[in-house]
Amino acid sequence: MILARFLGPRVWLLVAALLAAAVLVPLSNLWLPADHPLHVPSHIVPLLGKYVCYALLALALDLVWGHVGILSLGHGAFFALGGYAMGMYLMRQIGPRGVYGNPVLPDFMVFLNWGELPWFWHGFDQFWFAALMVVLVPGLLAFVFGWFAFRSRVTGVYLSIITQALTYALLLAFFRNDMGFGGNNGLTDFKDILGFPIQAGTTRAALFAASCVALALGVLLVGAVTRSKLGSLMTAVRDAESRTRFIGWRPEYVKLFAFTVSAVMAGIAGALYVPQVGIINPGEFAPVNSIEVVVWAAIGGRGTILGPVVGALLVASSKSYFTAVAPDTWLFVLGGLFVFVTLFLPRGIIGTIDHGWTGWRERLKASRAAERGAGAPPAAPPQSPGDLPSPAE
Amino acid sequence: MMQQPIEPGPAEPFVSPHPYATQRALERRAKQTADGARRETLLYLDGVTKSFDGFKAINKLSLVLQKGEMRAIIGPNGAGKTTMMDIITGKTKPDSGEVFFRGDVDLTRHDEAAIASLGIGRKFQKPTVFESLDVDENLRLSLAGSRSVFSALRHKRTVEEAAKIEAILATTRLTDKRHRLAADLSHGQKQWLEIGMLLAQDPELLLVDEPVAGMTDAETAETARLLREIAETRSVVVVEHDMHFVRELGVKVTCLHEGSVLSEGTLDHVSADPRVVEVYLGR
Amino acid sequence: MLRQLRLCLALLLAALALAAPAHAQGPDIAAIVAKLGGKISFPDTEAVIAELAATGDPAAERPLRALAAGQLVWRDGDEAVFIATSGAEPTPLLDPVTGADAGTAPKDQLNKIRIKNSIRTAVDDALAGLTLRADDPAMRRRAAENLFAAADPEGIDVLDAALAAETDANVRAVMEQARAAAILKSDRPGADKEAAVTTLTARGDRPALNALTAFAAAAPAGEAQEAAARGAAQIEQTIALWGQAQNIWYGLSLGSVLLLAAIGLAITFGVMGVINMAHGEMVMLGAYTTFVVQEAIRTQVPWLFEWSLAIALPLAFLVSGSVGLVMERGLIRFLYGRPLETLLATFGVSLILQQLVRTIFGPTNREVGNPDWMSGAFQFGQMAITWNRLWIIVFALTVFAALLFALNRTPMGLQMRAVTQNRKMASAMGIRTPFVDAMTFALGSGIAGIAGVALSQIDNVSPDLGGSYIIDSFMVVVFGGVGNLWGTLVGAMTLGIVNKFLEPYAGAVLGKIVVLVLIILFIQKRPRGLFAQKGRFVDA
Amino acid sequence: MLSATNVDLFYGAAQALRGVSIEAKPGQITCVLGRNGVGKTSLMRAVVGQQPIRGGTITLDGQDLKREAPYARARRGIGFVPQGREIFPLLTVKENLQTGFAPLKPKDRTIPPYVFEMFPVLADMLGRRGGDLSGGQQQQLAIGRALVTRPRLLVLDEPTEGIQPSIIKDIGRAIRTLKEQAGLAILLVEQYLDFCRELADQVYVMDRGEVVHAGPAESLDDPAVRRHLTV
Amino acid sequence: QDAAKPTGEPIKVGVLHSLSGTMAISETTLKDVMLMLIEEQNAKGGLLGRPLEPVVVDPASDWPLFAEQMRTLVSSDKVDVVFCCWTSVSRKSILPVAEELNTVVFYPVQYEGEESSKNIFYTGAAPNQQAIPAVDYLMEEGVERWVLEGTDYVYPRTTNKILEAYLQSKGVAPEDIRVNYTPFGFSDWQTEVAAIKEFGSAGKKTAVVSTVNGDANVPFYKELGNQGVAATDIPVVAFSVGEEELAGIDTAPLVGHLAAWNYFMSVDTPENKAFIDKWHAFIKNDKRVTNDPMEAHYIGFNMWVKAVEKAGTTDPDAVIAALPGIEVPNLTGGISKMLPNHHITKPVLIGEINAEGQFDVVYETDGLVEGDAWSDFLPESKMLTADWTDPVNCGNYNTETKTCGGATAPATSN
Ligand SMILES: Nc1ncnc2c1ncn2[C@@H]1O[C@H](COP(=O)(O)OP(=O)(O)OP(=O)(O)O)[C@@H](O)[C@H]1O
Ligand SMILES: Nc1ncnc2c1ncn2[C@@H]1O[C@H](COP(=O)(O)OP(=O)(O)OP(=O)(O)O)[C@@H](O)[C@H]1O
Ligand SMILES: NC(N)=O
Ligand SMILES: [Mg+2]
Ligand SMILES: [Mg+2]
Repeated sequence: MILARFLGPRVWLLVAALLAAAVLVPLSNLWLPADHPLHVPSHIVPLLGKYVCYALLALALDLVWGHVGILSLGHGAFFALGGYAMGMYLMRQIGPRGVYGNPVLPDFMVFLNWGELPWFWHGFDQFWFAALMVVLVPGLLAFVFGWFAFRSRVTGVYLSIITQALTYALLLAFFRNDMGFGGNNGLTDFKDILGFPIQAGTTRAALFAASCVALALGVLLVGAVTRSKLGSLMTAVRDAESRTRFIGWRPEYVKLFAFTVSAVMAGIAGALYVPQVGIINPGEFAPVNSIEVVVWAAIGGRGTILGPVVGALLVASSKSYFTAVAPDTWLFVLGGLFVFVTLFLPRGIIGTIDHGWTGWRERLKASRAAERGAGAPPAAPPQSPGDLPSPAE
Repeated sequence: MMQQPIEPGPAEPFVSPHPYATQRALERRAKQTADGARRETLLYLDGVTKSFDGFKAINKLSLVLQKGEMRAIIGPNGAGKTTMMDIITGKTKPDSGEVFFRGDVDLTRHDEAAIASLGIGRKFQKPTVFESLDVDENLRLSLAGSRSVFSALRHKRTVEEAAKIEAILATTRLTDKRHRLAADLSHGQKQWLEIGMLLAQDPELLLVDEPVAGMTDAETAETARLLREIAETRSVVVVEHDMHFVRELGVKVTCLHEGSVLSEGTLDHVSADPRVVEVYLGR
Repeated sequence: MLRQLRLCLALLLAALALAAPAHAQGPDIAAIVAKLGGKISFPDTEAVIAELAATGDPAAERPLRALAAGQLVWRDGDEAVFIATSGAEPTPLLDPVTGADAGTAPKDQLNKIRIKNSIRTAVDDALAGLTLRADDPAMRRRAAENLFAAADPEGIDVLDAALAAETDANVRAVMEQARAAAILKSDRPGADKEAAVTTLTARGDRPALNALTAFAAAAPAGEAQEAAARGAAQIEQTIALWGQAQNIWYGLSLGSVLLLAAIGLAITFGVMGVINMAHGEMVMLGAYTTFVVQEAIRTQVPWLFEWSLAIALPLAFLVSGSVGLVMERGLIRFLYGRPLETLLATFGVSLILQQLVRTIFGPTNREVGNPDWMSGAFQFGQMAITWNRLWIIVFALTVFAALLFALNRTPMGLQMRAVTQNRKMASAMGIRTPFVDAMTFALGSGIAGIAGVALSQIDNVSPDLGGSYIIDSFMVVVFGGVGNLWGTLVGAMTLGIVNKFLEPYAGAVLGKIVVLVLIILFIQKRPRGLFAQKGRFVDA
Repeated sequence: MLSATNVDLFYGAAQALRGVSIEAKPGQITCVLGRNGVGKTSLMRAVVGQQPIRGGTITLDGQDLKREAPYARARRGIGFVPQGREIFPLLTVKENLQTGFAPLKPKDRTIPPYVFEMFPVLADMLGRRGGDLSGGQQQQLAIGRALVTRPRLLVLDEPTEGIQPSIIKDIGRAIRTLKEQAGLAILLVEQYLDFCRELADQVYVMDRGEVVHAGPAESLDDPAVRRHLTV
Repeated sequence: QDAAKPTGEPIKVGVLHSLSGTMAISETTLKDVMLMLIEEQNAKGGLLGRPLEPVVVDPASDWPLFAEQMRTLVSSDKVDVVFCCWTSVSRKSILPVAEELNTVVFYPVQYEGEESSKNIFYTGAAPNQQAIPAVDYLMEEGVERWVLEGTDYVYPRTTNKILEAYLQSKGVAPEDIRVNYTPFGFSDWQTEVAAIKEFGSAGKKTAVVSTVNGDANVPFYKELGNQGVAATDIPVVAFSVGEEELAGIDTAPLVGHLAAWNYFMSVDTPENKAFIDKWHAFIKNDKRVTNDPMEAHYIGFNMWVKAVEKAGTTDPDAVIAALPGIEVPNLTGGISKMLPNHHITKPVLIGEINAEGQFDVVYETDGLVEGDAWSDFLPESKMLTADWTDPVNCGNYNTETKTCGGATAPATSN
């Protein structure tokens, strides 16, 4: 298959693994007896689903950061917006089963005196509409934001900081109870999704499978984009944005494309995340959450497709694990991991493996060619691509 | 209401009793004559001025390039040669003055990408290439063709494309560096790669800023030959300090000084100009 | 309401007292004070206070003050009342009326006489009557202010009497104002009221405005009423004007806090290009250094407390600077040329530092005290200026100026800038780049540390201290224009002032959102910040 | 003064220098020539310490420089004018020049007047940011800056690139003066053959990372040597 | 007494409090107090003869992580009870999990009410156990003008809404009420404090009712002190400021400002003295303070112990059934009782800040006040009650329609 060669074996391996997980995990959870060694316990399924959503978010971020060099410190915002769109649907599904029994208004509106449903809540009782909004709201926000920012040639840290300002402003806005999104408490206590009880094992399994499929599609998409000529163009934009203009490209559109696609991916990740964790609240907009996403991508290896996925899975699961087994010291462990990776795996886990492999092959060739070399010099790690130009440059 | 007394303007093209009508008509006529001449040109700069924090880098510069012409630009360091190219390619907006391409395209109203798409290509004084792409990809991105994002996404490699790149690689002697990252090239090799990118872009007007800096004499001669060949079908503006090279090009020379034209003509004519000797060539 | 009644009573009695000068021996103070012994209810306590006030005897002042200060105690058994100024074991006791030494008692035999706000107020009011004749002008003035607030026509006579005896011009003025306020509420003739209106208009503050407005609204139309309305309008105008000044002041002081928080980052990030997520933790370390210094001072050399901040400053610089130095040598230096990786690494460091501090000092707030010169406020026109804010502004500007000088006027500063612009070339010029790098980062961190000393005066000292400033700091540096110290200054002040002008209209939450949106929009207009680095090299 | 023997230099796996040996003596101009990409710049980087070498030795006054950082070499008297100018873009012209004070004793911290004599434009533009200068002006600044450090060995990598003819002549004269009056050792990479022939006492021609010819300036007219310089 | 050493399979107690992030400042203490109580219980012979084993995790002030760890604690660690949370959002986050997995949860912090879950036992104050009595007290003291100052989230919003309705029902004019919200972690209080001063200068006695949360309080009080807002002029009564928060401030300028709680460290009872001594011994620092949520956990833990003993098992259904009606002594000299609505009875105390950073109690309700899940001052909830005992067995029973509202209908176990 041409496509197979085009995308490279690793992408296909990853996609295959994800699809296998999408099938095997639910099967094992639902069919294998609880004491079977391969049984995946019920409480693990949504946990895995959450990591997969995080991985999709990291992949989305990496599309803009790793490939186009836009360090977005506000990707959590798109994730959260997708999540809220889904959350609003789930809230509307509660219907008259809320504590006040109001058939239309969610509980928090009832007890904060909202007379009627605000206009922006209309339509969310329909799944198709909510699904559309999951894509549209983050996508549109990214498009509009990007349209202005990229055309104004806001780049580098300036762009990073305004993306941070964006998510921070949304954080504050969603905190406000007057906004009509449940304030700090957010949306929670969901009952069912598409008519299926949200707490049922089968629903969970299905959501997990859906997350895996979404991630697989995301991987395919990013793989296809980056392997195309657009991929080279993205790299060119990342390296020397202004130079691309002089050969006729419009880097702002390249960025806008990547940014919007990435925001949509993040929104979908958020939408799948919410029913699995059972709550969406403004905390998801917190700037530090977005920074964590950057950290996942960096840990795994920027611009490697596999890297962000691995990074998100690794860091998120370590966080789950260490906050439970080492509640007093897990920050040391996680902080130490970040420091360790930067120092010893300068390209992230996957990036270092990749580089180590090609580097090793080249060194092998070279050492055969030249027998004279004595004592390897401490080769300074070459400037990695996509770095922000330090302000002094 | 009338604010100023009517000036007894030139009576002849009296258009209407309105005080400004005549003035306007005159202006329009003057413009038309200028436009008429302009329309024949490929590149037309008139009265261009650009200052940075009060320093006039370009000062009422006027320069005309005919279609199919190659022009060499010389001039002291800081004369404004690179700034002039910045203005033509849209990198810098002039404070005042006209910059027209193909007669009626006002370049000051277009941005860099639009200008490049119009068919103006540029090689920078300091070689700038896409460092984390390999040589091949650098050229491929520069190849003429659609510049839309979606066409780039759908783009498929073709045989013609490959052939073209092959030819450029041969011309620039980078064939064996084809899959090297551009970052790993030496200074001179980057110069060549940039020339290659310019060839790939295949523009109507080439602006080349110091193409032979850092090249050996033999390479210099080779570059001159290449440019002459290009100039058969394209227009070229070359900036160089290497007089041997300029001589080999054998074209009209313009010498800039302090942002305006100091002298223009054949190389012999220009280099005989005492002012050029004074500020540029030295004794 | 209650208070008004109580004050009336006190005044009435005080008037009597004033009329009948000191030699008239009233009821026995000591006997009244003794009634406070034993478990008594709050209303009973208030009755005792009223009784004390009614004596008009200045000797009542001591027990009243002690009561309000919570120093009055009674002893188990005989229920005798004393003043206990310390909680030592055994506790030394003083006679509540004479202040004479009254021996000691074991701590657990003493019971504090319970008080609450209304008791304090009652004491204040009682003292107001008593202290109109106090020796201390400040006290008389406070008493007069109290009467001004009460604005009770019954008090006019008292004030007249007091005015007759008053020599201090300032106190006189306040007494006259109090009298004027009272007159407006009385049924005195119109001329008196006009004069009162003039006096109050001259006072020109909000209480005066309230008095005038109330009068203008209630009084029948007439000269005085019109004058009051005019006076009120005039005061309102001045107050509005001062309100703007006050807003600017708040803005500057918020700006100076932002400046302090950001200025270290202006070096590590702005100059060096390190995305230093641990910057906030450097600030936090500075604040904790202040805490440790104050603890040491409290336990070892309490008289040095007023100097605690001065001592903490260099130490905070050293502590944060050294941590910065270690960070640079151990981590950052491997990352030059890879600025984005510094985000990852410093984020890790910030987590570690936070948890370290949490482990060492506990997760809760630690108390950092304000020295006296950092406490309280003074009045400047109609503006209240708090000392701590004033000092923080002065301090922030001083730090800024020093840094500006260091960077732009010293050889080391030149080397720092050269190294961060082109490390390789700087080395080739003979600049010891590792040393300069380390020093630059340590300087930025050290400055963050001394910012922590200042911030400890107005904010929580907790492990999260840094986290709450990091976003604002980046915002300020970027808004001002990376790499430009002036940008950081102007950026911080602009954001501070804009914020403070928005806050009264939009509220704090919406105000902040609006500021963020404005930043986003502003960056569209100026993609490289307020003080953009211009020039051809920028995107060449 | 400077001598490099059998220097090997690698970029990752790619070898850029193979057993290169050269020597630069005080009061002499040593010129290195060669086509694009043969390793001239790499050799200069090795000399000033910007690129570690894997084999061979580089000594200054007989002392091995292997463990010396670039700044230490600068303090020993190596002045460097790199290819590509490497101006500090945000520093003013004056500040760019002052960066050369680093290795000097406080009392020596002045800009030698001949810098401005040679490059009058620098005197006119002292307050302008280095990054704003034109290419040729930057090149002049780079040379001036290296001279501020009062080097004993001046390493120049294509110093005439982008400079107008009259100033190239000035630079030639200045280099000669420096060599003759101050007794500097000058190591010069140059593509501009005439310039080289006019100035050089000793020339090295490189090809593919190796020195293929060493000899006096006149030997450049030898067709066998010329062969290495043609395409 | 010398109890038998507990043996057998340990009973696991989940302790779900943030030990890092913004809430660590408050919640870490609660974790410690739980460890102390468990240790003490084990010394007393454990529970049902079995040892208690704490399972501590750190949800890191990350709300979804609360839900995740709740699930892990129950499903994987098999804990029998969870002592959890501080903020309302964290409680909301774990609530569906607790109901799904049928876990017994104790929540120790004052909150906004309007909730009752079969699985959650609210040992902190409902609004009627804190806010209303505090306002009553101030009205007694002659306050006529009110500033309701809060952090912008659900607890202050709801509390203020209840208070507004309540004040207006008491004849306070709307223009005498000023409501203002600030963001979490707000630190620049200059404008706000000045506005309060101005609002208070209108000639009527003014008070501030503060529902300002956690971190924002220290700068708030520092600014109050510096701008010279004295308690005798404009008293501030806070619902979220306890001894722990005051530990970070020099309280000298704040003497007389108030707080309303159900417990103060300064309360002079033998139980409290014993508790404080144990706490100091356990934490090895006799400067550490105690506070209201700690007492709530103390009560909650003892209630749970009693209920398990009564039920003879840790089975959730049995324990949930056993809890209502359980009475245990609180630390202020009374006996608190678990009510059928899963709230408890508590005394309401009002204290004034003193110079030592403690509170002097100036008012105390006559008896204990019953926690009311559904406020009587909100139109949409005044007809709702919660009663988890038969025959009602419903968290939001509508007394008008005599039906049990939607969500919290008796869980059908699956
Ligand atoms: N952004 C700027 N700010 C200040 N001065 C500038 C700026 N850009 C250019 N200049 C000045 O304008 C003049 C013209 O520069 P330009 O680069 O066009 O010269 P040039 O003719 O290309 O010189 P060279 O032959 O050295 O390349 C120079 O003196 C330069 O210092
Ligand atoms: N940073 C680098 N990484 C990898 N390879 C490099 C690097 N710099 C140079 N090279 C390679 O090393 C070889 C020698 O380069 P060098 O820059 O020394 O050549 P040069 O003789 O100075 O050429 P020029 O005349 O073009 O400046 C070239 O083939 C180049 O591709
Ligand atoms: N429940 C609270 N105080 O958040
Ligand atoms: Mg130029
Ligand atoms: Mg070179």
